[in-house]
Formats: sequence, C-alpha cells, structure tokens
Amino acid sequence: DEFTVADIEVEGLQRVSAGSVFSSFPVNIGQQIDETRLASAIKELFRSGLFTDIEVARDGNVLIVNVEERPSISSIEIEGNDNIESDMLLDALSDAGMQEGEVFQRATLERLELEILRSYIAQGRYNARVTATAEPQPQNRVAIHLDINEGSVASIQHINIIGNRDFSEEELTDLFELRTSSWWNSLTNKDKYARERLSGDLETLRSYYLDRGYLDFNVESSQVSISPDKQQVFIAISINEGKQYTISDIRLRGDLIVGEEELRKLIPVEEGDVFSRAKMTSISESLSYRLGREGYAFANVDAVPEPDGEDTATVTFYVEPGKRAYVRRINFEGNVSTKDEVLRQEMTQMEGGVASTDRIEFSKDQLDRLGFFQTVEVDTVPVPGTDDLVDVNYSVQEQPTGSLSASVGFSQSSGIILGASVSENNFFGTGKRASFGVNVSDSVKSANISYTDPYYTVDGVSRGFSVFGRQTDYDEEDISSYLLDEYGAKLTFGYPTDAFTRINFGLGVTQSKVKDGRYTSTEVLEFMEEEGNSFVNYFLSGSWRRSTLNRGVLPTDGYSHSLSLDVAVPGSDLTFYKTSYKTNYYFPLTDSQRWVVRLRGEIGYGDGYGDRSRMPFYEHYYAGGFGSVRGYEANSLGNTVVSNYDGDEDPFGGNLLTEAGMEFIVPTPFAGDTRSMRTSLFVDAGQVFDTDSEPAYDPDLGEIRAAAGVSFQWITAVGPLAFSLAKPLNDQAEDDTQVFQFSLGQTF
Amino acid sequence: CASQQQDEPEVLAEKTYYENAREAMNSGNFNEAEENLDALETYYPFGRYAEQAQLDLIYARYQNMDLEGSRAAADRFMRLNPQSDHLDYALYMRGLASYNIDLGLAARYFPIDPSARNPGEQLQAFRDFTQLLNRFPNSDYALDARQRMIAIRNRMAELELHAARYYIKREAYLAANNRARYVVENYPSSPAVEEALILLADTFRYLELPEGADSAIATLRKNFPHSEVFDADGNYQSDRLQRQDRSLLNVVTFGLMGED
Amino acid sequence: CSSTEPFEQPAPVPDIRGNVDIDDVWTTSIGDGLDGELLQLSPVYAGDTIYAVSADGVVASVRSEDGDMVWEKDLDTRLFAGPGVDGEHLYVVTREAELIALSNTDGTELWRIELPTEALASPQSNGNLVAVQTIDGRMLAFDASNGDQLWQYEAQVPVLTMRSSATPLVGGDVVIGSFANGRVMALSASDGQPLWQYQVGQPSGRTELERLVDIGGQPLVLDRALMVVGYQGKLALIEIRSGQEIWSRPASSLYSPAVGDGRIFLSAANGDVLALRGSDRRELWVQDSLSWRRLTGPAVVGDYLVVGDYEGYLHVLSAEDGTLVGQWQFDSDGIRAPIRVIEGDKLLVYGNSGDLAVLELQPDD
Amino acid sequence: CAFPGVYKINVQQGNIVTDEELGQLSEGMPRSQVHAILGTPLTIDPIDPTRDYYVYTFQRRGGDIEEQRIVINYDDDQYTGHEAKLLEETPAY
Repeated sequence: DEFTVADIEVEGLQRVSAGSVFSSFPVNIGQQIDETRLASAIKELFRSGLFTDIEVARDGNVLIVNVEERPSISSIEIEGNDNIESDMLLDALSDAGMQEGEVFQRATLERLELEILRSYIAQGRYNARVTATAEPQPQNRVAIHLDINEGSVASIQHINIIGNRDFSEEELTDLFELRTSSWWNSLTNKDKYARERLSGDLETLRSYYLDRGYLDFNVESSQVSISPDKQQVFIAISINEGKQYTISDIRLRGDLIVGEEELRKLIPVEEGDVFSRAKMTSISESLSYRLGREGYAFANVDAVPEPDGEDTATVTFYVEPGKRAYVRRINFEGNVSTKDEVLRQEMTQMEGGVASTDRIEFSKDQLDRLGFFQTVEVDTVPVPGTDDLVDVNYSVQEQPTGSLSASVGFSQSSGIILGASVSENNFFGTGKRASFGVNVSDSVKSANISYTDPYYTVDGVSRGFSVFGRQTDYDEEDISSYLLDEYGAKLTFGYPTDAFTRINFGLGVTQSKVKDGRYTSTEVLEFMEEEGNSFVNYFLSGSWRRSTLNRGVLPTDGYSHSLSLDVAVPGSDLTFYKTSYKTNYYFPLTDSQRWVVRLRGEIGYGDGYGDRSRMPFYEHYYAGGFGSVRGYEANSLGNTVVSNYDGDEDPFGGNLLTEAGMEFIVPTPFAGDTRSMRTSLFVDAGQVFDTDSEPAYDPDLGEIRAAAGVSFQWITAVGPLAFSLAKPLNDQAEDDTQVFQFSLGQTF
Repeated sequence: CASQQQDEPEVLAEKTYYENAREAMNSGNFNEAEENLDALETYYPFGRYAEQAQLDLIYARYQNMDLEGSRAAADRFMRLNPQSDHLDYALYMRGLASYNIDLGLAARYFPIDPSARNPGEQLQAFRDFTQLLNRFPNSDYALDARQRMIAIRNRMAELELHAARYYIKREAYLAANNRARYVVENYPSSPAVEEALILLADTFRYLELPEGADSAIATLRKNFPHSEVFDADGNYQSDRLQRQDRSLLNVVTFGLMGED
Repeated sequence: CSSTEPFEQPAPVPDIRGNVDIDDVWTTSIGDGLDGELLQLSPVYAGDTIYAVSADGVVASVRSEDGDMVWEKDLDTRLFAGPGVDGEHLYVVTREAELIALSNTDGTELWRIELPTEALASPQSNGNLVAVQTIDGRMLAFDASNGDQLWQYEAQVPVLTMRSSATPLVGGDVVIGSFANGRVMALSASDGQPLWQYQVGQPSGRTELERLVDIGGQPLVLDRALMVVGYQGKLALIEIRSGQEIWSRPASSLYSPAVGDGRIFLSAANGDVLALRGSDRRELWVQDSLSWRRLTGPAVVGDYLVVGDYEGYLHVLSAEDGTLVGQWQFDSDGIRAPIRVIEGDKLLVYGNSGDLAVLELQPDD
Repeated sequence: CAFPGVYKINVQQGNIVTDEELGQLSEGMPRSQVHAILGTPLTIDPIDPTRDYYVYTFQRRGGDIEEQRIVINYDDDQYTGHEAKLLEETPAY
C-alpha cells in the first residue's frame, strides 16, 4: 500500500551523523513509496556498512527508521608478537579499516587472522597460532584482542644437492641465502626456512650455471620435508647440470643502424669462449646503449643461444632499434631552492632534439657533480599518444651546499677573537659561488670576499674575483712568529676544453708587509735584511684540471688530476713561482659503491727565479692537520725556527711539499644508505722540506711522517663537519701530535 | 603477565580542555591551544566538541608553522566529518598549508624570484583549491583560493619562460619555440603570454616559418598593442635572438675594454 | 596472557611401579648410528641373521642368536635409506641418492645406479625387482640382478612433506607404495601402471602444516587386507586386491599400527598410545602420559606392548588396560627405528647411537 | 666569447629525415601514416593545418647552425607532395 512520506525520523544514532544516514537512504520527504521501494532503500542503507540492524516503521505518514549502529572499535591490544612489531601489525589492521574509532566488521577480523598467520608462515614459523577476539564494551563499542603464539621456527638441518658433478656442494650452497643451522647463521636468521627464499636461491643456482655455459641446466625437483616436532627442515634439491656449451659462432640480425662493424667492436667474446648468460646480457645492454646514442631510446637487443653441435652453440643478437626517439620536454622536480637554469645548463641533451641515452645519463652525472644534490634520479617516460616522443624527468633532492661558521673566543695573547664566515656554493640557488668572511681580534684582523660565476657563458666559461685583507700576528696560528699584513685582489677565469677537463687562469696583485716582533726568529730577520719588509707582487696563475669524479661532494668513483702554477711575474718585488700537482683516485669495490678505496697525492714546490734565489718564507707550504696529515697538529710538520724571545720552536714550513694518503671508505654503521655521511679508515703521510736550508739539503724520506686512523664526515646545514681519530706511526719526540681532530666548513 | 598500568595523566573534563584551547587561540598562544586540542582528540574523540576541536587544530598547527601537521589535521577532519558544513574551510586550509610549505626561509627575507624554481607543493595547493572551487563555489574562501590559483598558474608560466630564455641563450631555437608555444597554449591568460608570443615570433622567424611568426605577432598586437617590441609606427622590432659574442679582452676586463 | 613456549612440549618421563623387567639377550653396536638427519635405517631380521646399517656407511650382518658379527663393511659414504634385503642382495641408498646393491653374504658391491633425488624408505625387493620410493613421490623399479631401470611411476606430492616415508611393499606381481599425498597405491610390478589407489588422508586446513597427510608407517599386511594409517588422516583396513575400504576411523600416526588378539594398537602423532577393539574399532583404552615424546610404533609381545621414545626409553604397557608396567632407558640418543618383534617373544631394537640389541620381557609375577 | 679552445657541445634540434624515408611517401597517404614513416614533427605551426614542417638544425661546437627544412603538403589531411632542401648528412649528436 503506497503512501507519501510526510517526514523521516531516525532513532538509535550514537556516533553516526544524521546527514550520513540521509545521504545513503534513498527516500526523501514528499515521495510516494511502497513496500518494494522501501526494502531496496533499506538494502542501500545496509550497504553503507555503518549499521548492524535497520528497522523501518510507519506512524501515519511519518517514516521511523530505527538503526543499531555497528560497534566502533575502542581499543586494539596485541600480545605475544616478538618477530613482527606491533606497529607493523597495527598498520596492517588500519589498512584493512580496523582502527580505533572505525567501524568494526567481523569478516575483516577473520581475514586478518589469516593474513597475520600467513606472514608468520612466510617467516618459517609453521606452528604459529593467531586468535582474534572482540569483547563488547559500553556505548556500543568493541575491544579487539589479538592473541599470538609465534611458536618456534623450523631451522634448516641440511640442504642436500643431488646431481652436481662439475661443482662441489659447498661451492653451490655458498651461493644460497638459506644456510644450514649453526649458531652464527641462526643469529642472522639465515637458517630459517622460508619458501620465497628457497625459490630465490634456486633462481641464483640457475643463473650461476647459465652464467658458466650450462645451457641445459634444470632444477628437476626441490623437496622440503619437516620433522614431526616441526623444529627441523630438510631441503633436497635435485639438479641436472647438462653439458657446458662453448660459442661456435656469433651472428647479428635485424636493423643494425650503425652497421655490423661498429657493433662487433662492442662484443668482447669470440668463438670458442664458454657461453655465459651474464656476459650475453651485458653485451646486449651495451649494444642497445650504443643505439640509444643514435636516438633509438626504445632499442631492444636479445641474445639467443641455439645449440648447434655436441656442446657448442651459436649466439644470435636480434637487434630491434624501434623508432628513433625525440625529447619533447626535460622536467626538473625537487629543485625548490635551486634555479631551473642551474640544472638546465648542465644538460647536454636538448629539448626538441634526438633522445640520446648517453647524453641523458651524462647530464645526470653532471647534476651529481654539482654537489648541490644528495640524490639525482632520471626517468625517461614515453609521451602518451605518440610512439616516438619522450619526456625526460630529473628528480633531485637538495642538500646543504654552504658552510656557516661563527666563532667567539678569547686567548690571553690576543684578547677576544670574533670571527664569522659564510660560504655558499649555490648562492641563493643561482649556482654561483660566494663567500664572505671577517675575523677580528687584538692581533689579527682579516676580511675576505670572493665571488665566482661558473656559467658566465652558456658553455661554462667561468669568471670570478676575490679581494682579501689580512693583518695578522702569526702567534695565533702557531706559525713562526712574525707579523704579516697582506692586501690583495685576484681575477679568475676558466673554461672547459673537453667534457672532463678545465683550464683556469687568473691574475692578481698582493701587497705584503712583514713586521718583526719580540718573537721573530733569526731566519725571518735575515730575510728582512736581504729582501726588505714590504713587497708588491703581481701574480699570473694557471691550472689544468681533469676530473671524472662522479659526485661533487663525497665522490665514490672516478679520478681527478690538477696541475697548477702561480708565478710572481717580473716587475714584482719578489720574483718566485709555486707549482703543485694534486691527484685523487676512487675505486668502488661493490656495485652499491658503499665500500670504496681512495688514493690521493700532492706535490708542491716553490722557488725564486731571476735575482731571487728562494721563495718568500711567508709563502711556504705547511703540512699536518686536516686535509693534510691527520694525527699531527695543524701546520706543525717540517723544520722549525727558534724564536729569539722565549726560545720555543715554531713551525716554519718549507718550499717542497710531499703528501699522500689512502682511505678505505666503509658504510656508516646505523646510518643506512645516506649520501651525506662518510666513515673511512685512512693512512696519511706527508712532509715539507726546505731545499734552500743552510745545512746541505738532503731529502731524507725517513722524515716523512705518517699516521693511521678513522675519520667521519657529515654534510650538515651548517657546513661539512669532520672528526678524525689518528695514531701517528713514526712521530719523533719533537712532533706535536694530536690524536683527535675536528673541523667545520672545510671539504677536502 | 600483569597488564601494565601506566599512570594515566589525570584526565580533565571535556569542557575545560575546550575552553583552555579557545582561550589560548584567542590570546595567540597556539602551542598551548594545540596541546589542549590534542588532549580533547585522544580522550573525547566522539565528544560534543570533537568536530570543532579538529577544526581549530588545523588552524593552531598552521599558526605554529607546522604546515605538515596542519595538512594532516585537515585531511583527518575531512575523513571523520564527511558531511560537516566546515568542509570548505578544511579544504582551504589544506591548500594554504601546501601553498606555503616550500617557501624557504631565504625566500621570505631576500629578493628571490620563486618562479625560476620548481613550484613544489604549490602544485598540490592548486589541486586543493580546484577541489574547493568545484565543491563549494560560493564558499567565502573561494575568492582568496582563486587568487592564489592564478598566482600559482602565473608562476608556472614564468617558469616556462625561464626555460625558453635559457634555450635562446643555448641557441636551441626549436626548444625555445616549443616552450614559448607551451605558454601560449596552456597559460593563455597569464602575463607571461606577452613575452612568450615575442619569443614564438622570433624563433618561428629564425626557423623560417613566417606564417607561425606572423600569427604570433598578430595575436601579440591584438592582446598587447603597447608591447615594447612595437616601434613608434607599429612595426615589430625584437632583438631577443642577438648572439652574444664579446671579445676576449672585454670579458677579461669585465666589459671595461674591448668591444662588447 | 598467552603461553609463549611451543605448546607441543614433550611430557616428562613418568615414574612407574613397573613389574616387568626388560633384559637384553645380546647387544652390539653398528658404526655411529643414525646422526641428526632424522633417518630410520631400521634393521632387517632375516631368520638367523640380522642386517643393519649406520648413517656413516657401516653395513653389518650379525647372527640373530648371539649378535656376533658375521661380516661388516664400511662403504665410507653417508647412507640415507636401507637396508633392504632379498635372497642374495642387500640394498642401501646413499646421501647423494645412489642405490647400491651388495652381496648379503660378504657385502661386496655388485652394482650402483643414480636415483633422481633423495630416498628415505628402505629399498624393497622380491628377488628380481627392487622398488625404491624417493621423497618427491616417485616409485622406481630396477632389475635386481644388474640394476637396469624397469619402470618409474610419478605421484604428485605437496612441496612440504613430513621427514618420514613409508617402506614400500613388494609382492610377486604388485608393488604397494604409500605417498606423501596421503594415497596408498598399488602398481603393477611388470610395468608400474597404477592398479588401484586409496586416499588415507585428505589435505585440509589453511596452512601447509595443517595440510600434511603423509603416510609414515609401512602398511600392515593381514592375509587378504592391508591396515594403513596416515598423519592427520585415517586408520583403515582395505582389500589388497582392489583397494576397497573395509572400514576406517579417523586417526593420526606416523608409524605402522600393530594387532594382537583381536585388538589394534596405535601410537598417535601426539604421543597417545591407544587400543581399539578389532571388531568395531571402539576405543578400549588410551595411555596419554607419554604425550609428545615422539613414540615409535607399538610392538606387541604376548600381552604386553612396547614403544620407544625420543629420549631412548622403552616403555612396556599392559595390552589389557594400557597401564605402564615397565620402563628402561636403552639409548640416551633416542629410539627412532621401529621396534621389531622376532621369534615371537623377542624384541629387535636399534638405538640412534648405533646400539643394536635383542631384548626380552621378564614379567616378575 | 673567444677563449682559445673552449669546448662547446654540438646542439642538435628537430627531426632527422633522410631521402630514403621521403621516398616512401606516396600520394593520398593519410597524415598519420606520414608521421609513422618520418616521425612526429617537432615543430608545429599552430595556424596552417595543411602543412607539416620537418625542421632539423645542427650546430657543431658553437659554430654556424646548419638547417634542413622539409615542408609536407596535405589536402584534406592526405599527403599531396613535399618540398625538401636536404643536408648531405644529419648527425644525431
């Protein structure tokens, strides 16, 4: 019997708002409804999942909807779980909609019991038990209680490989992730059986054989059996090795684009070599990479071995270049403070040009070499609706690129020391380098400002200047005791001569004034008698730098050489020159590049020319301390001079610097795979000599000081932070050693 | 094993938390406000003040510069109160939080042109405001939301121009042409269109596609008659593509000597 | 709160006021016994000689009467299954899955062939056909004289199975195998074609563990019928000719049942020893004080019942009411090989440490 | 600027279209098939739908920019003919 609905009343609501009832109850006021429409409306309301029971009654033309809300979850308690953390379980619960405050559904509870049980089985905990109960609570709420008994884990008693003739069982089981039970294996849970790990190991076994020419290798069966007390698991793997194949012929099929002769150069194997799937895959990759350079970004090369003799096989590389691809847009993501142009100017791949895979890859390395980004990822994405256009998306994660240091100190000899310096390699995200520093104390006043624009022209011609002034009393920095005031300015330029090499040159003028003080040593006094105390020198400097380091900050691969020459040109008061050669080599030991060996070396030599026989002492090289030989005080190595006043010895440096170091870089413990930290074990060695010293100069290699230790570096927002603990190896009595050293703001 | 009885902090009445929060909000002490609102959430999740508390939490966190927290609070509010009539406020606040999340410290105090950098979370802000305008066209936050959307879109258009100008410097004129055309096609009402049309015209001319150039100039003349590229008698003069070729001397002496 | 330690905890050894002593007739030892690979290698009684092997490769033949060594040979290879004995030969299977036939008079090797994978059940031979069942559900038959393969039958078994496999039965023209998929199958000895099959256990449950239905014990031959029992399955009597079920009742055991004057005895997987009336399989008594002590199958001697456990205790129960009447720790390494009743009233026991003995019960009333 | 020996990269723009590919075009061919053979045109003239421009430019080491232009004419979206001024070689990098 039909009737028009005058009004709708809803009863039994506690938590759910009336609005949500109306929005899912398809009946409104003034509407004609009958039994069947009412029933379907109720069914609709049920589907909202909010209610356990719905009754509809009629009072005249008023529809009374009496609902009983599904209980909501008041609390979730989990007990007995050690191997799966509670919050992982809680996440699983919340994903399935079981969260405090949410609606409770019995069906999801059972499904969850099964899911948790299955994750335990995956961990090899076969006899685990999971029971979930829901206790009703006041105000129509329910407390969920998950009672878990994880049972014990079946540990592997033996892995028995049957049918292995050419390789020993140890050799094969060593490849496996699963290991037989032993105390050290149980520490790493390696001896716990889990089905995924077994299938992973079988796959490793297959590729081990395929990489050694066993084309017909096959795993006949892998049977797992468990002891009645479910504590021990036995694995039996029966394999059929088949014959070891060698290559009888190599063929190239398909559209080779750059010609067979060019591609053959990239195939290092020849007839008679043992077939290896790994080598074939890497050859295919290098072939398609070569085609990628011609724009065939979608190229695909498959190596297909066909047995053609007793134990020989021909390998055919099927080359499908696909269509030549063009880049529509290059997009950058994540450069929230670095300007778009700073990234785009590193791109050798152009928009609207042929997509060349190695240019796209090279551009990614260039972004890494800037040192502005912790991570750089590149992704070539086809443009929907076209079959030959791609967008190249670089996503970067910015990292601090500057260092900020301010120091307030006090020392008896020079009173209050105030110092502040700001240097930023990516000045306000413009890619330009700028630094500004000032240092004021009773005896030392210095200021410097420098600015370099690495991309004055679009091809990377750089231009920069620096101005500095310093009035110092060297007492502070523990260098031989005399006063040196210096003022100067420098212009620097540089440009690339190829993808990895740059030439820089600069011209500058420096006015230096040496003043003696109470502590001045005899050598300084002699120098001042000979040369006077105030000099104006005009400098011409040049350097050649080649670097393939893969990252600007904390590199892990590649090498760098730099050769530099600074000459005080004729017309300067003191005509001298300083030349130095510096090199760095990084050898990553693993693909993840978290274990790396670094070698570094530096040689510096300075001398006078024309009517000067020596270089001025204040331009001497020094060694010791951070960035040189750790474990010895800063600048303390080399011969010393005696101050006339109190007779203590001060380092005097020298005109010949030799320095070398070896570092073994290891993953930073507990820090995961972060790229802004570095821990390494190192050996440093170095010394400065004075070739013009009065007693006949005899360079005694024994003089070279060395130290070994461990260092930790961290790129922070305030600047690169570094600690090192070093043990001097051959220090003499008079050396000033320093086991713990710390530096802020100096990357090396 | 005995069920551990942690010492529950002494729980206040629902009303007191709410009043403390309200007072703190009015006096601008948003930290205290946030604490009270959090307490209200945990102890009285379904109390009378639940909805209002969740709403105030969004604002308190925004004022405390905890933009991530403010966004999360807005999401939570929208999930728990699908039918509330303050939804437009929550959506607006969510957009506002995303709008300011990436403004670094420097950008606030130094003259940095944000448009040359990636918009970052402002794209999310754009999506939030679009949702707001679609669902609540006459909400009283709609006007401000629309203004911010225009600002975001203009900024994205400016970014395209930065890329186009770089490609001109790089002498990759086809890339510059495509970037300029992208602006004209996707951001027709942004101020960047004027410069885009000029670049479009110059690059079409360079690529010897006169029709493309003429149509760009025609559109320019129609929309920006007083553009500085039109000389006195209306002819189109532009020097965007002039190649820079400074002499060595000029570069070394910072432009003092040698011809520019 | 819930108990966290595994709930299948073996019960402690019950102390009893036994009145039955267990005396040993003779004891000897075979190599290092069965090491930690959960092997059974149960010895074979062949009338006046007993053949036994150890996991480290020692094969021995001793005199049943006094245990003196007839001959002993060290194959110097790890053994996984055996010994199987027929008229002239003795068969073992090595860890590397090689079936070796030795002469049972002096142990010289006659032939040796490779099996596809591990085998735990002892090879069985009827003199001209040797049947070997591998753990991945294959039954292979070889010519006893030279080891040529005659045929092979492959059953589908689950990936996870129990570490025990029932010894096949080889008759004149039929080979009966019990597989890890819970099926007993009769194969024609001539070509290995299946004649009939009987499903003992039906895999059910949510996890691989709950779905285990292996058959661990060798079916018991009772003139024209076979009594079989499976893990988490049934105890059933089926006709040898057709595999038709005569009767069955739910049961779960990894060892063969035993029968004695109208009664059926069973050591269940959970450590209970129970007796059923033969006529209607009604439960007569249950001895549950040895729960989870991983008991061997029961051996019926007179009106007593003997089972071994994982700590090497021999427990004597009264067949009448199941009360524990005797107890002796025979081999602290445990007893896993089924206990054989020989010469009517003597027990052949082979401990895990390699102790081999013939014992007899001395009721002192 | 004029530093001696500054390393400049080659700048390539536009579609590489060879004489052989042009040879495959035939009267009445739909525009989509022309694009399948020559590739998607990278320069789009928004106004004139009756033409496709396949422009290719190459600047070697910052020197002068060589250009190759091909105009494909369509009548109601069907290929009618083309004008082409081809360079001898059109390198990709």
